[in-house]
Amino acid sequence: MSAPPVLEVENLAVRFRAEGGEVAAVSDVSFSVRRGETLAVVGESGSGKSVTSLALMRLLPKPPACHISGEARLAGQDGRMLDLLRLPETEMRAVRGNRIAMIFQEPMTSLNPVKTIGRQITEAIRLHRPMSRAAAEEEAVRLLDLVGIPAPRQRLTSYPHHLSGGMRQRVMIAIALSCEPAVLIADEPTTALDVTIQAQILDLLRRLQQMSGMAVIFITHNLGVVAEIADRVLVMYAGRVVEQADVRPLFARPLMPYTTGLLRSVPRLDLAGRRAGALPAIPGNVPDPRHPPTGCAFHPRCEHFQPGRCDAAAPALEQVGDGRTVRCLRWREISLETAA
Amino acid sequence: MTDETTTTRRGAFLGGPTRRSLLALGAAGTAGLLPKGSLAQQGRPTRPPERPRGQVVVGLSQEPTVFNPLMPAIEVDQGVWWNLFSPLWFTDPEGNLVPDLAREIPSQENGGISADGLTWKIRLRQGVTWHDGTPFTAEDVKYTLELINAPGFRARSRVGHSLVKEITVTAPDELTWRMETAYAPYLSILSLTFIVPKHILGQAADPNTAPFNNAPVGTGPFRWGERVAGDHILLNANPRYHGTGPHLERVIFKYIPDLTVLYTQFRTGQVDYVGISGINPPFVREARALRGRKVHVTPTASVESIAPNLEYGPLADKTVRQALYMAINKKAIIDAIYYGLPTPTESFIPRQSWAYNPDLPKHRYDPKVANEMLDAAGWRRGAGGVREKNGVRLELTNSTTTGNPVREQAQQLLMQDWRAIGADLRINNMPAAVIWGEFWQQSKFQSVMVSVNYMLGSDPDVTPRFSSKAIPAKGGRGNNNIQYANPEMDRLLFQGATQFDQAARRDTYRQIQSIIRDDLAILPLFQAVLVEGTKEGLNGYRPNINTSSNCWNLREWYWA
Amino acid sequence: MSSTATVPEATAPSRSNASRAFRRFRRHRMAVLGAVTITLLFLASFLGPYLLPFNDTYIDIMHRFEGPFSGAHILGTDELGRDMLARLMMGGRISLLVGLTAMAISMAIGILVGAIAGYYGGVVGAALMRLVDAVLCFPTIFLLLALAALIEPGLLSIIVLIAATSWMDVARIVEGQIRALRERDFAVAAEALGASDRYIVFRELVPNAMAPVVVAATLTVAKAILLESYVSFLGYGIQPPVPSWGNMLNNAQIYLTSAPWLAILPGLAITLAVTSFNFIGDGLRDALDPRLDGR
Amino acid sequence: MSAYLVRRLGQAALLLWLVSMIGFAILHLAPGGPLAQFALSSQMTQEDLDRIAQQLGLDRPLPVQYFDWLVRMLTGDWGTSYRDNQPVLEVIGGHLGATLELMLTATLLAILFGGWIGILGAIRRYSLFDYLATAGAMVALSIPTFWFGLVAIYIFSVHLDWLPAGNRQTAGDGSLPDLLRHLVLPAIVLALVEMAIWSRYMRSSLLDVVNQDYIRTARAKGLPEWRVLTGHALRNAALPMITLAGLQMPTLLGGALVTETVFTWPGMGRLFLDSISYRDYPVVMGILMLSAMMVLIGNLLADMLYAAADPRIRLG
Repeated sequence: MSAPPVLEVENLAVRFRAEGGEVAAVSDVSFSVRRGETLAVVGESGSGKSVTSLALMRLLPKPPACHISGEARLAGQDGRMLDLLRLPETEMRAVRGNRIAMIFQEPMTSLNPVKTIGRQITEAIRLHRPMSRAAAEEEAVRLLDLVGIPAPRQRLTSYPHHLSGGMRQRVMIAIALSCEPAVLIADEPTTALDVTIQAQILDLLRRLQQMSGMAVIFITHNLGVVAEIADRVLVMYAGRVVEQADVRPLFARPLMPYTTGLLRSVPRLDLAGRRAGALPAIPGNVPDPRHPPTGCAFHPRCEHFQPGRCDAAAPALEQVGDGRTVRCLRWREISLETAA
Repeated sequence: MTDETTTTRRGAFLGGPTRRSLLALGAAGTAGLLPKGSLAQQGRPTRPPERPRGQVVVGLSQEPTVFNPLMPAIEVDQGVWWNLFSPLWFTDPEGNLVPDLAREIPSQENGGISADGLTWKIRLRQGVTWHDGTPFTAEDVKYTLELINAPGFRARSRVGHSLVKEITVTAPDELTWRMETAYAPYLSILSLTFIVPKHILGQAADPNTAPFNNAPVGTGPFRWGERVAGDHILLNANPRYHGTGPHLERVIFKYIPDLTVLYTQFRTGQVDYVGISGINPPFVREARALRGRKVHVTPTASVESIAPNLEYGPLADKTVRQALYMAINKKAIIDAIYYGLPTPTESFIPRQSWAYNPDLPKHRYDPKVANEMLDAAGWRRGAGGVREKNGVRLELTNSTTTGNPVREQAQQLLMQDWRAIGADLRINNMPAAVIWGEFWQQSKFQSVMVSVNYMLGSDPDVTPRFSSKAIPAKGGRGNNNIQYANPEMDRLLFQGATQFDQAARRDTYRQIQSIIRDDLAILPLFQAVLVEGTKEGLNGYRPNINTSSNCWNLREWYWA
Repeated sequence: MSSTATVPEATAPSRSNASRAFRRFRRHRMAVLGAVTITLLFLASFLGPYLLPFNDTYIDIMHRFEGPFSGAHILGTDELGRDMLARLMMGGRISLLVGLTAMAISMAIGILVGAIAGYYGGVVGAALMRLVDAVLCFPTIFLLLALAALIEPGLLSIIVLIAATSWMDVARIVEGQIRALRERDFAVAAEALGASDRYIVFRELVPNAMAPVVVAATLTVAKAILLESYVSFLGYGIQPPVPSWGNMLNNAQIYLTSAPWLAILPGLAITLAVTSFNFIGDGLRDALDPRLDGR
Repeated sequence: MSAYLVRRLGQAALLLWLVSMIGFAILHLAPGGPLAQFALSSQMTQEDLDRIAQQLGLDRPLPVQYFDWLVRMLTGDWGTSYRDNQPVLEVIGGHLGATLELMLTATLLAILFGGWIGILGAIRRYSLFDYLATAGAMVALSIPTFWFGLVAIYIFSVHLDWLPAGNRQTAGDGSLPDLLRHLVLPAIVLALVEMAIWSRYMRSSLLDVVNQDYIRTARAKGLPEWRVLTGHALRNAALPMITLAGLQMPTLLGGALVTETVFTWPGMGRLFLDSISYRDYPVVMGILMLSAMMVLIGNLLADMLYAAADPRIRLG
C-alpha cells in the first residue's frame, strides 16, 4: 500500500448552468488511486459518479455550460504530475485515451455502428502511438486476443452489430487498453450485460489489471460487483463523497446510514435464491440537485434523521482513521445503536 | 381566328394579358394612330439586301406547338405557318386578296368562279418547289382540300371546305371543283388555308401523327430548322422561295411566357420583335421612351364585349340590356384600365373592314337615364338595393378566363357601375379550358366578358354567330352561344353569304350590324389592339389585321 | 413550398403534462413571438377593418397606384384605387380563414383515415395506407392543379382543395400512433369492458395520439396559407373582388416594376403569418415531445 | 436482395396503378376539355368541335377511355399530345432536361450550403449563428417561392440588370456562360427552401449523433474535435440525409413547377401547367405518371443507398 498514487483528485466540483442559475452536480470530491489499485465509486444514479469520471476525462461540456474546479493530478509518462483539469485541450488530448482511458456502460451504443472494429481500434492505437496501418492492425489483433475475442483477425472487418454486447465491451476494453493507460475508468461496464457475461468481463478486467498494473476506477451502483473487484470504495450521494473505506471494513461495518441502506438492498450472493420477498430499497428519491435539502443531503431519507440537527448544518467529511472517511453528524451514535 | 384560347398559364401570371386580353387591349385604330414621330423614325428609306442577311428573334408569350397547318391551332401557330407554308392567296393589310400559290384570284369576272358561284377554277403559279426540292403541283392543292374533308383527319375546320366536291386536276398547274352551294366567304377561308405536300403527308400512315407534324415541309420563305420544345423554334431562309424575299437568314420564334420578361428582353435587346401577346399596357409608356425601339399599337380584328346569355332571366329583357349598357363607364375602362389604347366601338366588325358600319348609335354613359329606364320597365328596387320584376332579381354573374388580371379589373369596375343602377353582378371566373367548354358551348353562362374575332378571315360572314340555326344549346352546329334568334337576321345572313358583289354585301352587313347594335345582342366595349415593338433598323414590319399574326410577312423584313 | 420538419412520434398521453408543455413552449422564444404575431394578425384582420375609414372593395379609379405613406392611404392604393391596408386586412381574414378551415378539414380526414387504418389494420388499413402513399406520390402542386381544374374557383372550393392535398401526413401520424397505442393497456382494458370500436378509437385512442397531431395541425395552417397563395398565383384562386393575400399578389405581378408595393406587402404578410405558424409548430413540437427535453 | 427488389417494384407498380386511376379520374371528371380553347374561333364551329372530340375518342365512356389508355401505357405507348401531335414521351423528354438541370443544381446548392449551415449550427449550438440560421431557415420555409422569385427578379433583373429575368438561354446564344447566367436566379430560388430543409435536418441529425455514446468513445480515445466530427459524427449524421434526399423528390418537383413558372423556364413543370390549362390529357397523365415514378424511384434509390451506407441494414 505504499505505491504512490497515480491519480489524486482534490476538491473536485462540477456545476452545470441551468434555468435560473447553476446547479452543483459534484462538490468537494477528493480521492486518490494507486498503481494496481481498484477504487469503486458507488451510489445511486444521479449521485454524481459518472459526472466525476467525465470531469476527469474532460468530456463534459465546455464553459459556460459547465464549470469544473478543483485539482486532478495524474502521473504522466515521465512521472510528472499533470493537472487534468487545467491542461490545455491539445495536451489533454494526448493524455486522454493514452494515460487515462475509459470504458462505458452501454457497449451496444458505444461503438460507431458504421465503422469496422478494426478501424476503431487502430484509430485509437495510431492516435497515440505512431505506427503503420499494418502494424496497428497487428497490434489490434493482439489486443483483441488479449481481451478474449475468438478469431480476432476476422473480427477486424466486422461491424459492431455483428457482435454480442459482451463482445463489444471486450472491444471497448481493447480500445481503452490500446495505449496501456495508467488509469482506467470503467463506468458501469457490466450493468447492461447478462450476469454470466458480467462475471467474465470482471474477470477479464482483473486479469488485465494484474498484467499491466493500471489503476482502475470502477463506477457502479452494484455493491455485489464492488465486493468482488474493489480494493477501496468511495460512496457518493448527491454529488458528494459520503463515505470512503477499504472494501472489507466497509462491507463489515458501514458507518454512513446511506451506505448501510445501499448494502441492505444488495442481493447477497450467499443468500441468493434463499431469501424470498423484495429487497428493502432505500425509501424516497435522490434529491433534485436544483433544490438540495438543507443540512445533510440524505436526511429526508435517513432512518436516523434527527430534526433540528441533521437538517440544520451540512456535515463535513470526517477522518475516521485507517484512511477511512465518513460524512455524517451522527455516525458515532448510529454505530453504537447498531452495535447494540 | 381563335381569339380566346386557353392561355398559357404563364402569360397569365406575370403578364396578365394572354392572347385574349391582349387582343382585348383596345385598339388605337388605324396606322394613323401610331405614336407621334414614328413616321419620322421610319423615315430613312432603305433597301433590302441582295442576299439573306442576319436574324430576327421574335418574342412570343405563347408557344407555337402545331406545325401541320390544317390542324387545330391558335394564332401563334399560324404566325409560324405563314413562314413555312403558302396559301393560294392572302389578304394584305388593306384587305385586298393577293395571289400567292395561285396565279390570280378567281372571280366571276375572270371566269375563275362561275356566275352561279358553284364552279371554281384555280390556276397555279409555276416553278414553285417544296423545301425538299419536289415541284409543287395542283395535286398538292387537291390533296390538301381532300385531306381536310378526310373522315379520320383532325382538320381544324371544315367550314366552307365541306362544300367542295369533284376536285379535278386538269393540268399540273390547274384544277377545278364544284361547290355544293354558293359560298362567298370561301375566298377568304382559302386565304388562310395553307397547302400541304402530298408527296410527304400522303405517305404517312396517319396524317394526325405523321412525322411531318414536327418537321414540316412547305413552300414558304423559310425552311424548318429546329425546335427546342418550350423554348424556341428556328427557321432558315429558303433560297428557292417563289416570292420576294426572304431577306433574313434566320428567324427564331422565342417562347417567353411571361409578358414582363418578354418586355424586359425587348428592352435589353434580346428580342428584336415583340409579337403575340405584345407589350403589356403598363409598360407601353416606358417602352415608347426607349431609344432604338419602336412601339406599334396595331388594331386587331377582335372586339371586346360583354356577351349576355339572351335566354337568361333578366338579360332576356332588352330594356335591361340597354340600361346595363348605358351604365357602363366605358371611358374609365378604356382610359384607366387599358391605358387609353383601345378604341371604343359599337360594332362586332373591326373599323378597318370594308363591311364596317360607322353610323351606329354612340354609347352614352348615363346611370341616371339607365335607372329611369329600369324604373319605367317595372324593375323595382328590392332587398339590398337590387331591382326585381315579377319575382326575378336583377342579378347576374359575369365570367371570364381566370388569370387575366386586367380584365378582372374591368369586371370589378363593372360591378360598381351596375350596382349603381340596382343590378347585382357577381364575378365567376374559370380556367379557359372550363369556361369555353360546356359552360360556354352549351350556353350555361349568364354573361361573359370576352374578346372575339367575328370575322372569317377578312370576310364579315357571321352566320355561325348570330343565326338562330347556329345555337349549340338548341342542337345547332354554329357558335351562337349567346342564343340570339331573329328571323330578319337569319334572312340577312343568308343573303350576305351568297352575294358576290361587295357593294351589295356591304349594305347587307351594315344592316346586320345595326340590328345587332339595336338589340344589344352583345354589349360592345372596344376593338382590341395589340401593342407590338420592333428594334430600330428592322424594316418591313407591316401589321395585317386580316392575318391573325403580324409575322405574316417576315419574308419582307430586313435589317437596315 | 414548405415541407417542414418531421413531426415527432409518440408522446406521453398524460394530460397532466399540459402545464409542463406550456412552460416548455413559453421557453421557446421564437414560438412565443410567433404566437404574439398571429394574435396581432388576427386582431388586425378581424377588428382592423372596422377601424379604417376605407372600404376594401371601393374602387376609386382616379386614385390608383398611390404609393405608401404618400397620402390618405397609409399603405397606398392598388390598381383600382382601393385602400391597400383595408385590402390587406380583409385579405388576412380570408387567408387565415382558409388556413384554419382547410387545416380543420384535413385534420378531420387525416384522423379519420388514420384512425380507421390504424385500429383495424389488415386489409382495410393496408388499402387506406396505400391510398395515402399513392396520393403522396403526386407533388402537392401537381395534385392541387389537377384538382383545381375540377372545381370552379371560390372560397369553399379552395378550402376543400387545400384540405384534399394536406391530410395525408396526419393520416400517417395517426395511423402509426393508433397502431402503437391500441396494444397498450388502456385500449385493451376498454375493449375488455365491451366498449364499442368507435368509442375506443375516438374516446381512448385518438385523444392519446393528439400531441403530434396538434403539431401537425399548426404546420398545416402554415402550409395551407402558402398553398392558397400558390393556387391564387397559378390563377385558380378566390374570385374578385374578395381579396386574399394570394390573389392580391397574383394581381400585383404585372405592376411589379411600376408599383412594387402591391406585390411586396401581401408577400410580406404571407411570409409573416406562415413563419409565425411554423414557429408555433416548432415550439409545440419541442413542448410536447419529452424526448427532446435535453435539447 | 433481388427478392426485396421484386417486392418493392411490385409495390411501386401497385402505387402507380392507383396514381393512374386517381389522376385519370380527376382529369377527365373535370369540366371543360382540350377543345374548349377553340370554342371562340370563328373558323371552328360546334360541328368541328364535336367532330374532333369524336376523332380523339373523347366521346367514349370514361372507363373505356381509361382502359384504352392503360393498355397502351402497358405496351409502352404513352399516347399522343393533343397540343403537339407528338408522342407524349417525346414531348416530356423535350422538357425533362431543363427541369433536371434546375433540380440538380438546386439540390447541389442545397446540400452544400444547407448541409454546411446545418453542421455549423449543430457544432455551435445556441450561438448567434445557430440562432440566425434556425430563424432564417424557418423564414425560408415560409416565403412563397414565387414571391421570392418575383422579388429576386425585381432586384437583380429589373433594378440592377445583372441577371436575365427568365428563360434558359438567350435566343441564338447557347454558350455556357449564357446558360449559367440564366441558371443562377432560378436555381437559387428553388434551392432556398431546399437549403432550409437540409440545414434543419443536418443540424438535428448531427445533434442526435453528437449525443451518441460512440462520439463520447471517440473523444475518450483522445481524437481532436475535427476528427470526431469528420471521422465519426458526419458519416452517421449523413445517413438520414440519404433518406431525406429521396423524400425530397415531390417537394423538388413541386418547387420546380413554381420556379419554372416564375422564370419562364422551359421545363416539365411549365409543360405540366400549360398542358393542364390546355387539357392535354395524355401529356398531363404522362407527367403525373413520370413524376410518381421519379418519386418512387427516388425512395427506392434512397433506401438502397442507405443500405449500402449503413452496415446495419440488410435489404431482404
